[in-house]
Amino acid sequence: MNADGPVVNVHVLFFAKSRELANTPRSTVEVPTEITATELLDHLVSKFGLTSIRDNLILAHNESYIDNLSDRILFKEGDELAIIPPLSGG
Amino acid sequence: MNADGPVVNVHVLFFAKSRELANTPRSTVEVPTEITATELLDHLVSKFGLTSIRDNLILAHNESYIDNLSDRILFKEGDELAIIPPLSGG
Amino acid sequence: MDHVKLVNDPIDIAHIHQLLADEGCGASSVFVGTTRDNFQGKKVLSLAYEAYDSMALKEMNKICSDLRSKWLDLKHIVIYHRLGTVPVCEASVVIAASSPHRSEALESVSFAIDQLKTRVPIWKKEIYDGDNDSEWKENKE
Amino acid sequence: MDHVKLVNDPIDIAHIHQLLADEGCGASSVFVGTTRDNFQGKKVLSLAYEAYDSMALKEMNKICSDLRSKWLDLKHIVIYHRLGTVPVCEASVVIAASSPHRSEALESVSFAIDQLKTRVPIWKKEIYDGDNDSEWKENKE
Repeated sequence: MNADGPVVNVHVLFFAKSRELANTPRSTVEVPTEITATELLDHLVSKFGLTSIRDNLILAHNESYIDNLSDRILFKEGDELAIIPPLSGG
Repeated sequence: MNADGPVVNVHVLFFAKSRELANTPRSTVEVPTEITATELLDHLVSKFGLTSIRDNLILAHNESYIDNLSDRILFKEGDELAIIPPLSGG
Repeated sequence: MDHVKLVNDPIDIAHIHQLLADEGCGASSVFVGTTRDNFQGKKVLSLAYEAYDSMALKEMNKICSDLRSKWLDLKHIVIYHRLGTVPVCEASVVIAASSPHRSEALESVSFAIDQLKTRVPIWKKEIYDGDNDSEWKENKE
Repeated sequence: MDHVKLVNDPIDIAHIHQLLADEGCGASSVFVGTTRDNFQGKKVLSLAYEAYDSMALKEMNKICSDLRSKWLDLKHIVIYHRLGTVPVCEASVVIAASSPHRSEALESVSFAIDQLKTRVPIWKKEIYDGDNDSEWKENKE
């Protein structure tokens, strides 16, 4: 992940299996103000030990799903990012 | 209705509007042991004053609907026949 | 199990949910038909149901058999119809089913209420406010 | 009205039926998801749900909006999901709707449970008997 440009702190939330692997429900992470979802996911997977479940994860930014991993995300200080393993509600 | 041949007594049940027009919930009626549904219906409509609702009536013989007015019905003594106006259950 | 009944008192919906319960079931679907206070702009004062009881029960049981032959995994089925005067907002009919997975419960209940309205010999009479005559209702197809 | 909730206690089904009641409604449809005691031959000892609460409520409310834009006559909608440990045979989710006529209530509820399973950030973990590992479940499409 390229941290040369401007960075902000975002709150990362971990759920279900990702929380068990990361061993925490949340963490504050410094991220570039602009980054593709794939790069971001790769960074978080590596930083928090989520490799075994990487292929099934999606992300939510400020409570909206990121539909395409090729999307560019624009972050502001204090934004919320969630690691979303496959759903099993209902 | 041709009552020259053998006849039996059947119990005729009237429901909803047909009961109000016939002014009774049931009546014992003498019918031929064999008759088409149409002939039977015509006879009952005329005998019990059901002309105003004739076109929407169906019959049930021993708790089974008579699907076709051209069907021949075979009656035994004590059989049950019901006059069925359009349904409105549920 | 099939639970088929004609009742004269208010239908106990919590009881119906209990009839559906089963450790092997992951889904229940419940349809409730309730009485409305209006029809084509006329205010309904009250309405009452009557049935050809023995044949109504026979047809309701046939509906249960039909459901089980189309949806093989259904566990419990409930078809209750109330007769007599039913005040506005109260349940006149409840059709419910439980199954391991949701599609069977949902589809069978929807099918069953359509079947009930076309096959079960039950009639409803509505009494209206004002100068409107009371009417024997007729289910549309 | 839309009634959307995450709860930690047993869901009161009679209360939900009351939320649906309306003199203008002739139909209510209620779907109840309950916990089963088995999965692929393994006995389920217990299971627990967790949620991304704020986003789950947001998605549940979006589902209500979607329902109202597809089925214009819906009156009341209820979406309740229970969190935490849910004993076998108890309700984990209830989705319900009321409307003047039956098709809207029946169709919208069926659509809504499909939507919930694909969009609402809630996860279920099952703990099995014996040597079987516990598992985070995954909804199939």
